[in-house]
Amino acid sequence: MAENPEGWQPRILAIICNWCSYAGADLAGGARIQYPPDVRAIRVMCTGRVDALFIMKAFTDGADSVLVSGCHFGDCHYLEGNYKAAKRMFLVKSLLKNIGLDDRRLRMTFVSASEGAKWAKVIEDVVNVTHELGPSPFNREYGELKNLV
Amino acid sequence: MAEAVSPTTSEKPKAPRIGVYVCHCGTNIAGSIDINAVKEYAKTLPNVAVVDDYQYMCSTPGQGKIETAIKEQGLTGIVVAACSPRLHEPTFRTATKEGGLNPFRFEMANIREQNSWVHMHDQAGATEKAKDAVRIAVAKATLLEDLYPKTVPVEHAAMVVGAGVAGMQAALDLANSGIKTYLIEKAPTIGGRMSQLDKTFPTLDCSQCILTPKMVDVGRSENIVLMVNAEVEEVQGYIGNFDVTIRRKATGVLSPKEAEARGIVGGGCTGCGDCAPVCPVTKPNIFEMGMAPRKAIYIYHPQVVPLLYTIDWDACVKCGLCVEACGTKQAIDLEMKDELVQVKVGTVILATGYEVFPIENKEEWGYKRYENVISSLEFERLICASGPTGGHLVRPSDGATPKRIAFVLCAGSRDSTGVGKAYCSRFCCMYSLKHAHQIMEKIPGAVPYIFYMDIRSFGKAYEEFYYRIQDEGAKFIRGRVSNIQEDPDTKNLRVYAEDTLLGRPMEIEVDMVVLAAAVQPTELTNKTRKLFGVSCSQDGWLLEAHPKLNPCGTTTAGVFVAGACQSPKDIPDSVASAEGAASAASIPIHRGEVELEPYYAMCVEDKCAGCGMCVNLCPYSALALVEKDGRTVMQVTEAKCKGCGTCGGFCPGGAIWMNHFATPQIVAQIDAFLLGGEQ
Amino acid sequence: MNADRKYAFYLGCIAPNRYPGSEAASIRTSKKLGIDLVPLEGASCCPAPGAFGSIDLNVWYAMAARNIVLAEQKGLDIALVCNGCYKSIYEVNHKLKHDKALREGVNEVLKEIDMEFKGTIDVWHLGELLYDPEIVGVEKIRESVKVPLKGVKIAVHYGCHLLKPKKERHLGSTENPMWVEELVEALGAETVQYRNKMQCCGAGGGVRGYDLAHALDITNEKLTNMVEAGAEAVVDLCPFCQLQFDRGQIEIEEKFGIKYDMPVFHYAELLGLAQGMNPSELALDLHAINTEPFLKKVL
Amino acid sequence: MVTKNYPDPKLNEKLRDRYYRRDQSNPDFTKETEKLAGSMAHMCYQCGTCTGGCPSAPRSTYRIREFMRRGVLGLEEEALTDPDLWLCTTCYSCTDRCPRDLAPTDVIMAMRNLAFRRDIVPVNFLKTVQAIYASGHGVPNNDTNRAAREKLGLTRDPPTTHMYPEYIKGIQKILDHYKLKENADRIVKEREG
Repeated sequence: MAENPEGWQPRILAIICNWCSYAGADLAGGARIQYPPDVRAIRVMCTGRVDALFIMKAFTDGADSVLVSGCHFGDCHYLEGNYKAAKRMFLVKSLLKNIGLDDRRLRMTFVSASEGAKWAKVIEDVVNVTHELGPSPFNREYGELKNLV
Repeated sequence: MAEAVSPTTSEKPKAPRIGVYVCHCGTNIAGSIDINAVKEYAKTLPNVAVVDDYQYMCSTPGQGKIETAIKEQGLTGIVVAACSPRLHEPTFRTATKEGGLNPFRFEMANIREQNSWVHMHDQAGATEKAKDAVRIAVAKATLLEDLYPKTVPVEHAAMVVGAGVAGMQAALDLANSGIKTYLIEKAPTIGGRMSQLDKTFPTLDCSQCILTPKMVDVGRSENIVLMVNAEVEEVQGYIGNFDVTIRRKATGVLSPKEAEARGIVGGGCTGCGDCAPVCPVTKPNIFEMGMAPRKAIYIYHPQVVPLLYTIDWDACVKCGLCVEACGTKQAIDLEMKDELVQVKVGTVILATGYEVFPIENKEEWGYKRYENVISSLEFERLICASGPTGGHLVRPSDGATPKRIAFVLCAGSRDSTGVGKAYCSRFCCMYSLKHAHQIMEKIPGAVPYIFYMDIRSFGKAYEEFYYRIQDEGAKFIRGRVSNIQEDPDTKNLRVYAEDTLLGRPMEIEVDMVVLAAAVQPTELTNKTRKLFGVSCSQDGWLLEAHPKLNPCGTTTAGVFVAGACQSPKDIPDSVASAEGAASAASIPIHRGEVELEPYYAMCVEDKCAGCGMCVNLCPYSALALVEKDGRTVMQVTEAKCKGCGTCGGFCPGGAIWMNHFATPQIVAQIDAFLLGGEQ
Repeated sequence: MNADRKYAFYLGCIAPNRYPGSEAASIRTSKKLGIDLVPLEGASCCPAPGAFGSIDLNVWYAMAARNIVLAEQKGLDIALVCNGCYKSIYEVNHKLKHDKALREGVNEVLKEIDMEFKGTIDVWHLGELLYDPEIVGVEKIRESVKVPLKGVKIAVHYGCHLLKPKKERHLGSTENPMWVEELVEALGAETVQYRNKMQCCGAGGGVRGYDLAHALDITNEKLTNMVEAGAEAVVDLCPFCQLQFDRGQIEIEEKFGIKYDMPVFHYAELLGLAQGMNPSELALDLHAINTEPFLKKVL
Repeated sequence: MVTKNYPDPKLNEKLRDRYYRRDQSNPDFTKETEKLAGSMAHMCYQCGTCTGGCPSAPRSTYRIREFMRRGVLGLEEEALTDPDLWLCTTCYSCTDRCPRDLAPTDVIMAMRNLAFRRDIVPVNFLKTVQAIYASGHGVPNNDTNRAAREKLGLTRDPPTTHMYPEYIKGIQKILDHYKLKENADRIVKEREG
């Protein structure tokens, strides 16, 4: 694992669905399950709302990782939003590869409203993977391409 | 990117002035976040006009701060950094509205459930995260616009799925409050599990005696449309406007009304039972847990409601003998086909109940391997006067009356091996005490051995009932049964456990073993719940909206849960939760209309290329292509759109504006987080 | 018949050094069924899980790993005939494959004898291979029988480490398995069910060495149940259980004054008899309990 | 420990203080046992299923549930000095049936490991170590068996460390790495002089 630059704190964006993953995250709070504070969450009604451009904008803004989390298949409050989102993630993952970003920086998971513990585990995994990958090339302070963006 | 303004906004937006309010929530937030640091930081954010904090923002004085600030400072948006929006968004929207500002110009920053509570030992990290959360919320609040909730009419009808004691109670309450209620039951009769019980604890009422009056009321109530042998096939729509398709399975037997509709005067099944004796095919009656026979044309038991015979098509050989026996009533139609019925209802209550866990999966107790090991529900039928043995408890192996009976509690419950169920099934302790009483009462000299870990006698008069049964002579052994061995000749059973209070292993030879098996949702529950968009908790039971604040509701507006389908419940709790669900379900109906959050999509027509990609993305078919002054553009039927945003997240031209979650608002949040707010 | 399946035959201690008949029978009967058991040079005690697991688990892992590496060096899966060895060899092989830290710890020790555990082979009990239809299967065994063992009732003793703990094994039920009964019935013999069939023989965990009377009392309970069910012989899959039942009956007579005369066979020995091997080729004379009366009934 | 030191030693023993006090509990014992056993022994809810199916319990004072209880309470002394610790035949019935998905058998094995570190071990275990150190086999070959093997057409010695003694060096290295032989010899000498 390459040594990460001093002072770098991973900046991870999570876009999570209101009915399942946001509720699961709240449950982890209620249960006081501790996990690292490196993730900032934005709430949408359904992962179907997540436009591929939101993720590309996040990465070009210097996000080190992006997590999209919604309901398990079959549980979506709007029936199919999570299926559509999952399909889009494959598209975005290939885009990331093309612009030289390790596609492990983008992750989609499925966490239900009753899976508080799983949410904490997902956050830990994402933070660990981000530490492993180090700062994103577009990271404003530490990325190699910071002057390009 | 689309302009930062929705297509319908006419006047130029005023210069943004945002009020930021940071809540201490006692020590819940202040305990691990530096409130002042967040406040000072908020003051440095663009467009922020007012920053304040308070011990409990959700309290009246807290809300008062928002109202006065809006009036005095002319604020255009409010941000409250406190708990989860799922908890107090409605509270602060009302406060915003009281202040004279449109309630949707409000955004919450979740710095409790998703911050202070989960980063208790990292104040620096938590405070940093809180600052970011406020900055993100302010960025969105700056771009929020006036929105007006859609009011939708509510159909003056309700549906209850499942007609056990909970479903029946809910349907009766709804019907008695003047609401037309469709009661859907998959079995040929209503009554569910309760009709299979002999006595009920702690009062030892006969179950059928206290249930039959309710069953008759359901049968007679004009406001209840009872459909047995029926399953939910498909569900469209949303609160107030559920279009439900019911599959009424062909039973081969016409009710008097159905016969009349076919012009058969005075015909239809009267439950006389002439058909059954002539029927040549016999099958096990699952109501009697397979311990009694019934013909291919059958009723479960004499008190069925509706009193109609049913044909088991897998068994029926279509010999027609029953048709002749039926004679002039002409109630039997062997070519009857399933029927799909369309029904429109305002709210739905799921009361799909429970079934017994397949306890043979726990091999160590030998269920289905040893003849004299039976399940608790089988015991109920054997001890029941209307049961297969007329209430005489007999050993399946030789029909003898058992004298020494072992009751194995926690059979499959409180089991985290992945084979059984991790949860406590709640009412097995109490019915095992009842079973012990019943055998001591009915069989002179009978000795019940109750193998338990804890006797959970939690309800009203439950502990006193436990006291009474112990006093009557039941033997209690504090030890979970390790395994059971059968004596091949006598078919007696040796039960091995440790009396942990005595500290000695025990081998007790008994004539019969009753397994107080765990319970689980019925087989059909998973399919039905998905049709209504209701998710289940990790233990497989239906997930309530909130275990304490909204136990009868679900996250799907207009769909409620009652009875054991939400989690194991005894009869008192099932009936109470049914009454709760019925009252909750009747509110929208009585109000006649319901407000829906105005998160619907809108088409930015001058950007729309009319490609139609979004149309088939919508699961509610709320989008359509229309001709508008020479161009094909997309059009949204607002009533159908539920605001999921799947179309908004895809439109290649950025021509779809999602109210309250518009693309500029979300991008502003992303930029606020990653670029410190500058665009 | 596909080409013979080759396995490194791990012998353990009691099979080769007390019941060589089971070793010889295993090799000869498997050959007829398309399994080629080749010697595993330099193998040692597995080491006995009860003895070594109780003293120092690290040594248990290292010693078992050493035996596994011998087979890895030959590039052959291991086949063995003893439940005790199965726990040591199969379980350590399984654990080292899935636990990186443990593997590195063991390899640290094995480096001293220039060995390294790579996790390239699998470990099988011969009974498991004989029952698996893709490898042999009950039908093929039945076809290979020349002398059906008619007219005797045999009680099957499964032993513990082959099937238990269920969480770390893959051979199905541990409460009421019937697959070894099928293997025995394929030889033409009749099997009997007896009370508490899945109980331990009493020898494991070093108890035979620590408190012989205690171990024998457990064995005695099983023998009583078997006699009550009308069994005329015991079949096992583990030479250590065999020792406990066979020599155990002599010790039970000395200590408790109860005489059984219940002959005890490893399944391989019975299979050998059924395939026509002569009793002298199975060294049945080494058995503590005379097997002659049993042989008169079946041969 | 509260000692009464009455002049009469018999009374001292008869009236010995039997309160459980925190100072008898060694939390490290609990942690170490769980680590070695690889099972969350603290999750035991004392239901007795293990003892109920234990083959040794009905014929001795050995109670696996009580050892689990001692593990949870950290009662190291009571657990490791109890001779019953060595009556478990490791048949794993308890592990198979434990509703909390624990492995009481592995907890016993872990406790035995800890006992051995304090020289508490039955002598037969040590004899096995010595036999293996010498020949690589816990049950080595003997002449009657060699003769029988020859009659069967097998080699007089099995193709194990008996026929290839050069492998015994490797075994000895492993045992010496953990000083097992050294400890075994020392304890046997102390016991049998």
